[in-house]
Amino acid sequence: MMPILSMIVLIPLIFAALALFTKTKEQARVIALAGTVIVLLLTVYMYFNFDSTIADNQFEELAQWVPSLGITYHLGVDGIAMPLILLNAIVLPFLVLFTWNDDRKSPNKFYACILATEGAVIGVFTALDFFLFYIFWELTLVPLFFMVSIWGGPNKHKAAIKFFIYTHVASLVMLLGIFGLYFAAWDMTGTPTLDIPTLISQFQFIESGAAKDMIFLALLFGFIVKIPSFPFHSWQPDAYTEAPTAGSVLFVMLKIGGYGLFKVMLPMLPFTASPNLMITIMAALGSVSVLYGAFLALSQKDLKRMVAYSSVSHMGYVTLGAAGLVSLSVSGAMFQQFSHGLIMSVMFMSCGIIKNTTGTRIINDLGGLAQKMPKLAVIMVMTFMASLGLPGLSGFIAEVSVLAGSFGNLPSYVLIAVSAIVITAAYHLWALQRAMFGVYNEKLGTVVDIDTFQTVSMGVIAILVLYFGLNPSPVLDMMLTNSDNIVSLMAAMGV
Amino acid sequence: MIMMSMDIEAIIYNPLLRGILGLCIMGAVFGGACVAVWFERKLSADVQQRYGPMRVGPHGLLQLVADAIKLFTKEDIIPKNADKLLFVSAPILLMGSVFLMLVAMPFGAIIVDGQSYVIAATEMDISILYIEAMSAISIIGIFMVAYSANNKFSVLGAFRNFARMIGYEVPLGICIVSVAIMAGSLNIVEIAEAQSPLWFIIMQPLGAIVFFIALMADMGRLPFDQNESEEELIAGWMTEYTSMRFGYCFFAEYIHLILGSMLVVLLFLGGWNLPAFLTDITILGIILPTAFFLLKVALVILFIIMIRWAVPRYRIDQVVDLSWKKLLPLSLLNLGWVIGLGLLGVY
Amino acid sequence: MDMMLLAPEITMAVTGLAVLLIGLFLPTDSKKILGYLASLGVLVALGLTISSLGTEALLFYNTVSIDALSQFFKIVFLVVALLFSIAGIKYTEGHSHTEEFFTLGLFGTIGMMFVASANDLMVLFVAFELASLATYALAGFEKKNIKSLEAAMKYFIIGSLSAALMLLGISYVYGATGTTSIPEIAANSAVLVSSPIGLVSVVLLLAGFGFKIALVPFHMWAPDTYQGSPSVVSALLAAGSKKMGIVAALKVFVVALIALKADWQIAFAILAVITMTYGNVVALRQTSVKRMLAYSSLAQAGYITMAFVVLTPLALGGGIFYALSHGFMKAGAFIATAAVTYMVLSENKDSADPDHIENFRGLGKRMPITALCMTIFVFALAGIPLTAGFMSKFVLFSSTIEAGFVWLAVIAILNSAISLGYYAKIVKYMYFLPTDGEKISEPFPYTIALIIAAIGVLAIGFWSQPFVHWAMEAASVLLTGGM
Amino acid sequence: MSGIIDISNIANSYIPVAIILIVALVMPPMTMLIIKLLSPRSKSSAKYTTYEAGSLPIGNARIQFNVEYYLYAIAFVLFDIEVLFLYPWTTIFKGHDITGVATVEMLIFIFVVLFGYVYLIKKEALKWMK
Amino acid sequence: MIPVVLYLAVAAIIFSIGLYGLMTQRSGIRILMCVELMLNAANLNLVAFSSYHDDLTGQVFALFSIALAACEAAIGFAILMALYRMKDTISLDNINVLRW
Repeated sequence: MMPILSMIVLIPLIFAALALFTKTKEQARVIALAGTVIVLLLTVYMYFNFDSTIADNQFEELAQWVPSLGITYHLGVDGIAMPLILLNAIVLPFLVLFTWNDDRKSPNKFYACILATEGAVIGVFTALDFFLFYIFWELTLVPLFFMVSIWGGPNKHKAAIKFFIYTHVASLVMLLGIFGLYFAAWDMTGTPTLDIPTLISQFQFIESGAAKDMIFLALLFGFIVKIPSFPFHSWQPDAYTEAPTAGSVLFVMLKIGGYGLFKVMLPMLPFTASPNLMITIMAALGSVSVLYGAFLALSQKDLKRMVAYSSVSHMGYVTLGAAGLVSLSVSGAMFQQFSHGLIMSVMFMSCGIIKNTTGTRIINDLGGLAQKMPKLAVIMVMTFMASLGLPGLSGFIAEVSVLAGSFGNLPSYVLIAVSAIVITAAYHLWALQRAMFGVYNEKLGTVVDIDTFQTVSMGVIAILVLYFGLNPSPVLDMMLTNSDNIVSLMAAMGV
Repeated sequence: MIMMSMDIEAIIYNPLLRGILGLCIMGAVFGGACVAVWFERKLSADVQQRYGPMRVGPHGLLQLVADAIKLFTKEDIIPKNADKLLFVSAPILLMGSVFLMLVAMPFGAIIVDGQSYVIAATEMDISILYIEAMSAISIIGIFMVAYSANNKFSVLGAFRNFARMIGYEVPLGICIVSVAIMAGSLNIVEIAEAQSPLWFIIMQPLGAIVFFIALMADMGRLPFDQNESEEELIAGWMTEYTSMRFGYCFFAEYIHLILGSMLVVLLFLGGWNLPAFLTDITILGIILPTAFFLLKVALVILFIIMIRWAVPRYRIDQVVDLSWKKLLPLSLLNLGWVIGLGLLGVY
Repeated sequence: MDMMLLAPEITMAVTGLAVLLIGLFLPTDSKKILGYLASLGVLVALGLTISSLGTEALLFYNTVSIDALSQFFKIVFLVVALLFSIAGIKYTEGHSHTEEFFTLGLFGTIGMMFVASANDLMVLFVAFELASLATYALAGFEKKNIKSLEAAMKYFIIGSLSAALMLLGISYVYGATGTTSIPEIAANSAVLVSSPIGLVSVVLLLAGFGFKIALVPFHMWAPDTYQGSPSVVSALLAAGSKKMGIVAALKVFVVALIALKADWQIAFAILAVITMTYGNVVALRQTSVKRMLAYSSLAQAGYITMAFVVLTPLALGGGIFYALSHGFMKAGAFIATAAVTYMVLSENKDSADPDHIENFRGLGKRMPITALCMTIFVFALAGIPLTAGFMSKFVLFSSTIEAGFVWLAVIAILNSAISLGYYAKIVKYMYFLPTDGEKISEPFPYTIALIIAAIGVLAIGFWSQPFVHWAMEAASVLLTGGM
Repeated sequence: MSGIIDISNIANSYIPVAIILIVALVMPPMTMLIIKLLSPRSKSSAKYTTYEAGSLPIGNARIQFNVEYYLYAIAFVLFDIEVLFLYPWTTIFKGHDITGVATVEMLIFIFVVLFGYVYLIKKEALKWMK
Repeated sequence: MIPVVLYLAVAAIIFSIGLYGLMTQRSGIRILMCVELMLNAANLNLVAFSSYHDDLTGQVFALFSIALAACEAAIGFAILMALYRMKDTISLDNINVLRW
């Protein structure tokens, strides 16, 4: 059997190295497209061979690496990781297509960054060894940092540094948590191991309750900053806004925080000394993020910044859903990640196009773009609707499952989140109305509609938003399997 | 018989008595230095076909007394630019250096019943090292003299002294090492006694020559007296000294000469060793070794004085060249020769 | 006594003397061969050391011990010496004192190697001084460059002070225990514990080794010396000489004076924290790359010092392993600055600050291989995964947590986060800032040295199992009290 | 042998040294005191100036001399120290159980020092005027 | 027999003098001398302990450290000479191209 997981991790990295050595834009983009398409094909193959009825890790690969420290090369995917890999694999070829005709400095590095990010992110999703997990986790930082600091907007350096320090500190704290877990387990069993499933299963045997809580909180902090959730979100609007369009899309693909929440945190949650406190923390952070992000989005003048804050708001549902601890809410939260990835990538692409054609992203300076750019307008309206949760589009399913599922356990927090729905609808519609409709602002000069490459790439993703809104089961099934598994574990522990 | 040797040992090993013996030796050496001065003047005169000192006493023998009186009654002048403390203490250091050398130096031996008792203030296991070390102190004394006087001639002389010293010290040390290897000891008495069948000058002639030349430089004898070459530097490092202060510097040089000659005798010329049949007779055993030893020392001194008039003075750079480029390799060669002989089992 | 076990040292000595002698009879323009000869000698010595791995022996009346620890560090030193001599080929090009450069480097390495295998304080001290003396002279190798001379002078003064302090400390240890043999001191250390002389000697030895390792507050010389010395020499100093201080301190404190643990453990903890924090914070605002690397070297020494605090097998192994990786990373980084200096000086002979960070502008375009290797080194120093730096930090920091010194680990981890600030600055200058400089051909020996170091950094980072295992074995030698 | 201090004891063998040292230290100052009493005294400023062959002294003699032989000085220190290592070895050259090893080691040592000597010669460090 | 404490006291005093000189003197030569003083104080300690323990190790150690001190002085002096040729001074106050 071929090592398919290693391939989907390594192929983007190898193609990234290849892209670095190209001289022209043409060569670089062909390599990038080839790399992403190969990954997409492999992922699709993997998807069809994936058994969505079991919650176990599949396609496992295991090799010893540093036995004296218990480090292994262990890869595998389960129902939590599979949709996210699929998301990445689908979006990235279209992202390359989207940037097909752009002119920018050093395109070889640009495409190398895209490919490296893809490899690193998929690496995080497939790693079943904490060492490997951490390496890929850190590796995602590097290309994104370059993405912002080379091709970013006017405040790129500040944004890049802010992003780097925030997330790096968070990942170091996470590393502390990993160490704690690692040595606690080493002390108990006498053999070192960094294997994620093994360590998670040994977490419950740690005797000291305080140690358990410390480990849990350290890991939680690392993931929460990455999601990002209030109050650690402040790197995110800057980085999203300053990054180039492709960079923003890559940030949206960076679902590793939420993934960690489901993969690592939830199985450990029932064994902490005070699970209820942890749930409360997560729920509070999630619901406040939803509301707070929505309010801030409402007050933004910059279209891209508004989208960035809306992302904070939407990712709040992930944290909240994870805290809901019902199969419905957990799987809803997982689905929210998936759907959010699709929706947001199109939204950021739209922002990028508007900026490129009109030269501004300030909402008040725009107006009536729909007349000049009808194709863009159609796609934009559709994704904005998906984002605000219109039934029939993928965002609706995710948010409804989260809210409905969590209500039983966390009614007050859900009420906070629900109150945000109105605001969400308000800023989406208001922005759409001011930017796209109404009288055309003549100061913008002549604008042309999106070209074929952009239409195809944005259109396909938008259609996927619609498809998964109508028929979520291709991914929701495997999510449900896993969330059932998690929740049954909770139930067994009486949480 | 046992009682007697016990008594002798009791006397010999009493440190206080030894100290007194040392003081006697000190006096004797002082006297010897005086004689050496007179000797040198007369001999130099002979070489140059003059009479030398003749007026005071028979053949000028009392000239020494006259000189001593003169030194004692001259005014003691300390130049106003001088560093007074150093100026005053430098002669003390010089005298200290030669006297401390003298402490460990054997002045012969008394042989009773085949048992030899060395005439020396003290005996040490490492006396040769000690003597060399004490001898080196005098360099500092000389520099103190020159530096404190604040006179350009003095300082120049002292610097030349340094330059010379750093040349000859190394070959000198290597020659001593060669001798010590052959004797298997660093005790000068044992080294002297190890030469009882064969003098080391026969075993290592090269070493003896190198040692002798280096020693000449050590003592500042012509042709190596660049530090006080009268023609250019007045009196060299001693220029500003008067009265008995000058006398001490002067005496230090002559005592150094005597002690150096003794070293030559002890290390290479067989010391006080005599054939056993001579020393078996008690009275001869008491007198002969010491007498024989002192005679050899006198001959060496004579030889050194004669050289003075046979060889012109080297320039300072020539001295340095000589010691680094000729004496040092030769001394190493000698060391190799000694090691080779030892490995072949010759001694 | 099997002299074959000393074959690496003998090879080094013979090579050193041969280089010196041959160099004397060669005209200046054909002295290039000396560098190749020296590199060959080091390579042979390295091969001999690797081939003798796993043997254990006591030589010279138990004063020299060959064991896992000594062989580990010998290989560290030989690797650094190899990089030094390869890079030196280019550095000494056209220099009339080529033979001194290599001979001093080789002799310094012999000193370091004997420190690694010392089983007696006498051998340790003599070898320590041999290495120090050679490096004093190397630091002042550019006799016409006031910076180099100043570096040498400062290094010399502080180095001699440290030697004096160390010797006094050793004399007290000897006085109390009546022996200078390291295992015997450990056996007799009850005397030291019960008398104030133990504390005095710990303080003196701590200061003595602290100067060499450049722990704050004994670090004053390090930035100046690393900045002023020729970069290739800085590589030897930071990567070799500093490790020598560490292995000496390991032998003296962890083996000989383990009974006084209570006295020095907390001191090391404080020194480690101050050193890493000071080094990283001050490095942030440096404009000279060499000085920045010097401060980063302080910080790294601070990390390694944590091993003395934790004292578990894992931590000591981590510290030793860190020493290996740091050898590759720091030597590589300094050689990269040497290449940049060469570039700057070949364009403008009178450049006052060839190591200024402005000269790194656009290095990615001007010297792509150098820039790439430098990137690998600084990322490794910062602890980016898959490099030697990450792996060693991983082992060391994790062992710190394991032993319960969570506060120490947290400080260290925060520090390594800070350090990213200045490492990233170098990368930024190399790749993201525009330059009008031309692409130049990269000097071959520097490139070879850089590539070797980079491969080392990546290999240790990726294929760490044998190295970690080996470092653990070396650490176990320490904990069983030598032989 | 009660009451007798054994001079073969290291510490006691230095007692005569101490006695002579005291005498050597005391003698010159004492004689200088005597001379103070005996010798004439006449004050004149010219007498206390430094002697420079009759002319007025120029400047200070304690200036920094341009020493040509500082290289010799360094070489001397090192070679002299080398001899220092030969001394202890002399006593074990014959009839000691480590003679063989010691001789080989010392020959290596001398050989290495010879290297230094060749180096000095070749570098023209032993040339007075360059 | 002179008690070993006296030797230690003398050594400590000499060492302190050397240390003090090293801190306060600015002339390169004097600093060299102070370093020698400190090393020799340590040697004195070693020899005193050697005699106290009736063990030769200390003396041998002192021998080695004397040799090393000589080498150190040689190198220090060489560096100082080179500095003197560049700057015409041996005062270390004037050597401040590299900032502390």
